[in-house]
Amino acid sequence: MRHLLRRLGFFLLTLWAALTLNFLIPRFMPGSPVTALHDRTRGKVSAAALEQMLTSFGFRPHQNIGSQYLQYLGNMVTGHWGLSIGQTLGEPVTTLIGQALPWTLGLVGTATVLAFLLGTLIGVLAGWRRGGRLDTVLPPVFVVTSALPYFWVALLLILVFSVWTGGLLPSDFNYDNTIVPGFSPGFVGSVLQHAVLPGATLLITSIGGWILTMRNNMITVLAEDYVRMGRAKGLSNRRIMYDYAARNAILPNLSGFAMSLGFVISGAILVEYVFNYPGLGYLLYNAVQNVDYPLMQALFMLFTVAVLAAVLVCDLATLWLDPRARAKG
Amino acid sequence: MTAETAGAAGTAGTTAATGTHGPADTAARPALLETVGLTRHFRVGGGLSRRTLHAVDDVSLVIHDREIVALVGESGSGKSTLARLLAQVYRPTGGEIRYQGRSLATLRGRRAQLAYRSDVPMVFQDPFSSLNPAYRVSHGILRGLALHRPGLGRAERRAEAERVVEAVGLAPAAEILDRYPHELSGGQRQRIGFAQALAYRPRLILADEPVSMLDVSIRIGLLNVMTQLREREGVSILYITHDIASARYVADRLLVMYGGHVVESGPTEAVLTAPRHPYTQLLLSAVPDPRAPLEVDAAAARSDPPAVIDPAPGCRFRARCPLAVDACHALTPRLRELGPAHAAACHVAEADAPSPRASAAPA
Amino acid sequence: MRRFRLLAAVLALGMATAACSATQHRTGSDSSSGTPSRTSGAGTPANGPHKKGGTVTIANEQGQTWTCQFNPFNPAAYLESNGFVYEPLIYVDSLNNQAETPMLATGYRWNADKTQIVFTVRDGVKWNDGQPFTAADVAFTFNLMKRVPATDLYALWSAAGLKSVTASGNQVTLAFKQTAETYFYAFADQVSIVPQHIFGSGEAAAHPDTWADPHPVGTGPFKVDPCSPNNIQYTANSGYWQAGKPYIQKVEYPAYLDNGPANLDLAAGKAQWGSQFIPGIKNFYLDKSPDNHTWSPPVLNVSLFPNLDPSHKATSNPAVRQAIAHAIDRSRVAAIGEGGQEPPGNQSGVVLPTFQKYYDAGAVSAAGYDKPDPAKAAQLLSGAGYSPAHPLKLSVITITGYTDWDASLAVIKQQLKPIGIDLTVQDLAQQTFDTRLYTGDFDLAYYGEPTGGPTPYYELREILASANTAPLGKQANGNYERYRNPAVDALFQQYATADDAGQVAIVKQIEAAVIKDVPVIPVTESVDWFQYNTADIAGWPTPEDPYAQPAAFNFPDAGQVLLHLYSKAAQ
Amino acid sequence: MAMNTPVRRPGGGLWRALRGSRKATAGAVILLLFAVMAAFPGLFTSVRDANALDFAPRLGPSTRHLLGTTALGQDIWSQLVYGTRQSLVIALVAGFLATVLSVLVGVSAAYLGGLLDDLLSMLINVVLVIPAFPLIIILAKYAGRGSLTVMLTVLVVTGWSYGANQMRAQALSLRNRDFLEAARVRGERRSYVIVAEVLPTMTSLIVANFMGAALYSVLSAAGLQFLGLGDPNSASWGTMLYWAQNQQALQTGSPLWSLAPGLCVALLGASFALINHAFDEIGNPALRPVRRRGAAPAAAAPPVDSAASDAQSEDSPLLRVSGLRVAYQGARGPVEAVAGVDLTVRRGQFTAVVGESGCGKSTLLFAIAGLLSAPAAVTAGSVLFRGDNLVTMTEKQLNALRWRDYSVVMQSAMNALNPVRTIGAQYRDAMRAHGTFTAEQVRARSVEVLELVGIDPVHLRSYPHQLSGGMRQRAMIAMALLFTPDLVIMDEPTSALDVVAQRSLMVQIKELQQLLGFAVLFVTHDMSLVRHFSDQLLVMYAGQVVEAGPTRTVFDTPAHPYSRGLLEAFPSVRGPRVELRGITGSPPDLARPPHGCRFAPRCPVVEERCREWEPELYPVGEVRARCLLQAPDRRTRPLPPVEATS
Repeated sequence: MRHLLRRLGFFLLTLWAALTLNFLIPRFMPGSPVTALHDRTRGKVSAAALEQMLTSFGFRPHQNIGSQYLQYLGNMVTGHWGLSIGQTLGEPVTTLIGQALPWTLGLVGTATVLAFLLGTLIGVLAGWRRGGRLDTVLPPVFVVTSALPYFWVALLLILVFSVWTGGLLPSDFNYDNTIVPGFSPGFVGSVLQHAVLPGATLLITSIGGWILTMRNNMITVLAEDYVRMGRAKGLSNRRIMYDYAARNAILPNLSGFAMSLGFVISGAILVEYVFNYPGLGYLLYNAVQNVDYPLMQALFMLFTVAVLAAVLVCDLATLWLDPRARAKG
Repeated sequence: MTAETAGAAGTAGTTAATGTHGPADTAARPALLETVGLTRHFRVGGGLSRRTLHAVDDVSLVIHDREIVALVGESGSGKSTLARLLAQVYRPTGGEIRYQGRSLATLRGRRAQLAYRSDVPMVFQDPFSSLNPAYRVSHGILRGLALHRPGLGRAERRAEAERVVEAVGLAPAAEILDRYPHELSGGQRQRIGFAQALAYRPRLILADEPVSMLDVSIRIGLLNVMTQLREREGVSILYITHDIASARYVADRLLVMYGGHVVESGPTEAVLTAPRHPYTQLLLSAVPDPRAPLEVDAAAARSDPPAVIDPAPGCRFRARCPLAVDACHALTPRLRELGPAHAAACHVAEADAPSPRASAAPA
Repeated sequence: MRRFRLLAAVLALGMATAACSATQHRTGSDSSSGTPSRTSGAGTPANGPHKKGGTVTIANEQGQTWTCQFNPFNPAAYLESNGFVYEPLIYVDSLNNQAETPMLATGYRWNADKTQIVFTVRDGVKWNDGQPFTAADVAFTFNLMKRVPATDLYALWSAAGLKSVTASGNQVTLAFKQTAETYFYAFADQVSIVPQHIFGSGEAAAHPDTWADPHPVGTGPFKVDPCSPNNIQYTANSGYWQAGKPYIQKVEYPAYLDNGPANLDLAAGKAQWGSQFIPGIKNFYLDKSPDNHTWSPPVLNVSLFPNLDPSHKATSNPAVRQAIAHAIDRSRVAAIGEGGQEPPGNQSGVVLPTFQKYYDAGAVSAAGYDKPDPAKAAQLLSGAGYSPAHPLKLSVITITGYTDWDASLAVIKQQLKPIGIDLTVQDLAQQTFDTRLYTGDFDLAYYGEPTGGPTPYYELREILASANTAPLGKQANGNYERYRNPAVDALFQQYATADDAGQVAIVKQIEAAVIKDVPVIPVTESVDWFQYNTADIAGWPTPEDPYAQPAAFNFPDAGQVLLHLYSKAAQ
Repeated sequence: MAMNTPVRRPGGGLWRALRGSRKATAGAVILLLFAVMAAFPGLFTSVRDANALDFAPRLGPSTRHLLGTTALGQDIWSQLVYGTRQSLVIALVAGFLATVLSVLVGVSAAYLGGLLDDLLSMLINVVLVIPAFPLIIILAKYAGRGSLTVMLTVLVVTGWSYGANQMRAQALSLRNRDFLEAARVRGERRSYVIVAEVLPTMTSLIVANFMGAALYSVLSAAGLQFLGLGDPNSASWGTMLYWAQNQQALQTGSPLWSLAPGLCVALLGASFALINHAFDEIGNPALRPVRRRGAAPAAAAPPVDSAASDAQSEDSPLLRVSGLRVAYQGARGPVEAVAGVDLTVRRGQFTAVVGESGCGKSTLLFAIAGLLSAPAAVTAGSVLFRGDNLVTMTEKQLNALRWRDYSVVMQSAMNALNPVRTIGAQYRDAMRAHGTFTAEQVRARSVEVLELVGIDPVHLRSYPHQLSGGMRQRAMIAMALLFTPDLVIMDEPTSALDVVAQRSLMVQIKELQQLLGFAVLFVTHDMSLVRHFSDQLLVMYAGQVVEAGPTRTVFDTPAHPYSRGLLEAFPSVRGPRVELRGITGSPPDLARPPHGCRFAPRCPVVEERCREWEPELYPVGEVRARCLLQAPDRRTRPLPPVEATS
């Protein structure tokens, strides 16, 4: 219980730190949304009108910074994330995020979970068959793939599977614009088709880490007495591999999985950027480019909360899987 | 290096309940180091926990010049904590340590600290982790010399290092000094541990289970090194061990610890031939002595020694004690002198001879 | 921003910001009600009316998905509604001597001192929800801007001096505090008329500036049906007031996050109307099909702005500026920096060929600016005490993300080096750049005005009039180089009252000052990006028939283009 | 058995290990190449200013332009060459600074402890959790782009926390290492302990961390520049990518413009990753690739002894091991840990195998139980269990026998019990592996065996960590008795316990054995422990049995100098205090066993021929001893007395 409280305290503190950082960064940097918007309207609209407009869209730069901060914290917590004041002026931030979230969740979420599951499985097998073909070939290969830049893999895939094949696989956007969204086979097919290359990019760059760490954990665990004990008991290989070795080997990876979500988000920004995939990463990129404070802040908070939530879930998973952790809790 | 001058600063006529009894001729010698009511508690659990582990509780002991005192007990009895208190790794929660009559609490300044540390070095249990793997074997010895004998030049330090390495029975010294720890066997490393301590020209070496992780064939060699150090270098040794047989082999006096308390103390032979405390008796019966008969009280042996957390008054051994009486549950027994320089903390134990001083301890 | 500099290079031949009080000259300005002096007619007269049918797909990268907001008062959303759904009173063609096309007003009449204008509102126009359009809607629109200043994007009630707007019958009267002819373009062309029955009640009335307006009700040729983040589909307004129009029945406006895919769609003919930069356009687009065409008319200068303040010793020295102007090979900058897709500028400051009749070729060549002259540049510079051995160190600020400017500056840097100028390029974030440009914190700035006008006068005035400058540290408004020349200021004053020929003469006099003083160094000209495909769609604006600004992001011009387009297949 | 020494010595050993690693070599070669390129770009291209627009735009690859030219007319190859410097500088400087910060924060937190540790580790965790890349983008965007300093700062500020966490963990594990305590007891200052004692032992982690931070910096910086958040006029790979992307290099037929700098980033990243990985493997040798020589151990069919044929006779022993040899495939050739062992265990017999660490006793035991795993394998000999040769059996055949017919009790129950399963579940696993039992049957039997060893059956639902050491050990013994096997193999089951608990457990084992009648094969390093319990004693030295016989006889009249030495190494609590000698020297390195008698170098009664002749096991009355002094021709001569002192 105390352990859980401690964790909760940590989450709140981290969240607060992230939120504060988030509040301070744009405010202490040069430039203002007014000039950004001025450029966007090609100078047609007067600066005064723009400032007035931004005010009606909830932008109050002249307010006391302290009260801005308090109000900001309150708004963040209560879900009043405001209206976009960037390129998408006036659109509620929640709507923008709502539009982008499913795509990121679908693409990045699936790719991440798939990479974790697949990577863990391959890692388990590689570690189990120590010295086997899998074990000798995989590590160096995946050491290299896990160091590849996301965007470069993306570019390579685009070149090979899209440019050279004359557009066999789409390299842009989330689905074909000519299709009206709905649960039609054409639409679903198009969505899947558009997800192939970005998904593959994420998978290629992130799976290596899981394979390597899982293999290493397996090797460490396999040297443990209880695995030998499992053999001595005459348990089937499958049972030893999963219930005795993998079950223990996966424990250290859980927190890594949570942390890696942060990296996945980063990767997602680049991947979404390259593939023009209208997800959260792209949204953040745009928000940053357009000095869209409310959007930027909401997204940044969301990312932090996502990582924290993942950490929490992994904490719980660890509690569930590891009785020793339970004892500490 | 020799201990002729030991008596100079000693406090004659100590009133410690644990009498002194050297190997024959040391009856009234002054204490080199003594503790009075030494206590160390640890907070356990998380930040808000108020639970306290009583690792060392109210321990008073005396070590004389050129004396080997063995501190015997099971794991968790507090013997290692006691060693670390004496080595000034931990600060005591209560009580005091007097070295040559002077309380350590009054040591001020780095110089005085260093002086004590050079007089009372420590040898650690695990030979595999007590040498820094990043350095050659000579590192610790030379550092110690530089710290504690600043007068020595570079070459003199090296020569002295070779001397102490030879003194613990390692040869060729020059070559050994240039090796890395992983190139030495466990026994060799442990000898290096003693050599390090010896380099300071110590008065008292705190040896914390120095042989327990060594193979049987090598142990005796180390024990012999300890006795030789006493003979040739004139140092005292506090030998901490769970192995009563080895304690008997080297020690002049024996202290038995249980649950943070010293439960029995006295000259080694006296304690072993007539153990007063039931715990000492249990311990003795469990010793895997190839020549000893097989007998053990399975019931007492089966339960484990307790972690002494927030103890209530009463004898800490009572749960395992075959002789426990009502008083054991209410009153914490204190050390009573039950024979010449032989004391035990037990309500049931009886003296082998009436002693006028025995009444000093509450029954 | 990986987009090729688009946003600032956009043609916007409208009225300048509110602070600008230039008068707008327009032939036939005193025409009587109902009879506009010059109309381009509906469509190309030669072609006559066409049958309905066909779809046009626009490829214009926005860098975002659609928000499906169509509020004409929201600058982030109005490109997608103005012209398509909402219409102005009078359309003014900036590319064709300000030719006027009556839209919701059939005509107008100024009073003598031009402080009051009366519009005659067109009869028989219906909002696309079936409600009739009336003069009251017009008056409501203007009065809304008074009530909610955030909707008064052109500062009509504040800067232009609008006093009152009243409707009576089919007449709407706008009364001003002072002469308001220069604002005609703003209130007649740029302001879209909104329906009172929508904007007069509920959320729209409470927050007309921020209301999303997801289903815009306008008088225009198209309705939004439907809109998704990925695509806006416009369908023809069957009840449109111009009988038989629009010919095109459907417009697809997909969201593109990047030039690349939009360009791919254009090259493949999947999209017919492009409005963005295509790198290597010849190979990538024009050569792909004989039906692919491009016409990107230049309208504004991209210039080096030297800091003329005496505190900047080098750049305030005319010899240094002249040396730079002589040293730069503008054709090469245009060819490499802009990939040959923007024409080179010239030292006169007149954009060619758009404003050819104002250009004083003789003066330019007499001063030796007709071709690069590094020798003369080196000589001028050594006169000022600099040489390749003792180079003048200058920095130039530019906006990061505008890679064409970066490339142009790379060329310029290379060209200045041999004459003894060591140029450092500083890429700044847009906002940082703006601040430093406005307050004069730079040696040199590479920049193009975002707005100009239908004659060179507007841009020159913006850049050169001392009214538009400010001391260092204060925000200047167009005259960022801090040029002060009373003679030139006087010329700007005279322009408003001069006749056509006189105006040409005045512009040429200003040119002379620019050539002599070199307050700015025009390098290239920015253009209105436009690509079009004629496989099925015809009726596009062309150099021969520039009936509207051709890029899809111009309003209300986009509406004009859509009214001209037709499908060949449907005929 | 072997002591864990996770802390590695840096210096020569590290260097050697690195050179031996193919990954490290590959990484270092790439890195070196880039370093040369960064230092001397002129060696690789004749173009002086790579950003100069000197050539025709968009040329294809040719001998003049290896990779063609950009849309602006720059030579791509030259840009690549000149871009190396910035990427490398970013990687090295940011990597270095981040590592310094990691070490500073991580080690201070761990070593100084207390409130400072709480605060610092909180800081580490907060920074760790905040998504770095979005933060970098925001920071880079607003902190003024283009500046290398800003980029470096941003990378360092976001890049240190991961390393700091690792440093802290490592330093925490070091914190209570004896050599640090030794330094403190020596009187060293804290700063000295941290700098001179802690840091050197963390060298490989620090270097690995640097590589990781450098990798992170390279990738992040390239990503930022690719997004246009760098200086577009700088010469760097990321900037090239940015330009290429802007000019749609992929789509407009100059993919090399985009792919080549990306490949360089990938290569540089890979070089750091490879070296990092190599350091991982050095820190944890188990992770290194193993090469399987020949077939798997189970499949290898060593020559079956002729002894196997007479196995089926009526009073055949329960277990008969003949000529068993086990070798470990080491880096420098095989090491024979068991060098030809014969032993026989009869039904119900208690056989003890004693020897010092490294004598091969545990290996022997695992070889008998069929539990060897790579790199150890049986190379010769047979293990006949009730007449069947375990050595040649497949895993499947073995599984049929395991636990039902013979079970194993290991040294430390803490390690041998699966920490994430309850005791009951582990019992169930064992039972269900050998038949179908109902939940009730499983439970009933589990309760039965637990009660047998005197543990409350409620503990079936306990996890191993919830039991005390003695209870765990008993629970494991109980598990070994689930099927009442014929043979229980015990590997030092009491050595982790205190003397008192040790003694009582021995008593209990003996009681159970007498009650249930199973045979015990008991391995221990503590000879004195088995004195009263075992029927038969085998003394092992350097992979061989040096003496074997009835326990009592061996104790009373040891026939081998080593056995005698061992016995004399135990001081007694009774009888006169005599000075003991022990055995001098240390056991031989099994990779290079001594010529002749393996005990000769330590033997107090060694003779010249002992160094030439390898002794066999010679019968000496009831016992057999591997000593030339006991060879038949010397039988008449008694073992010379060891010089006794005082």
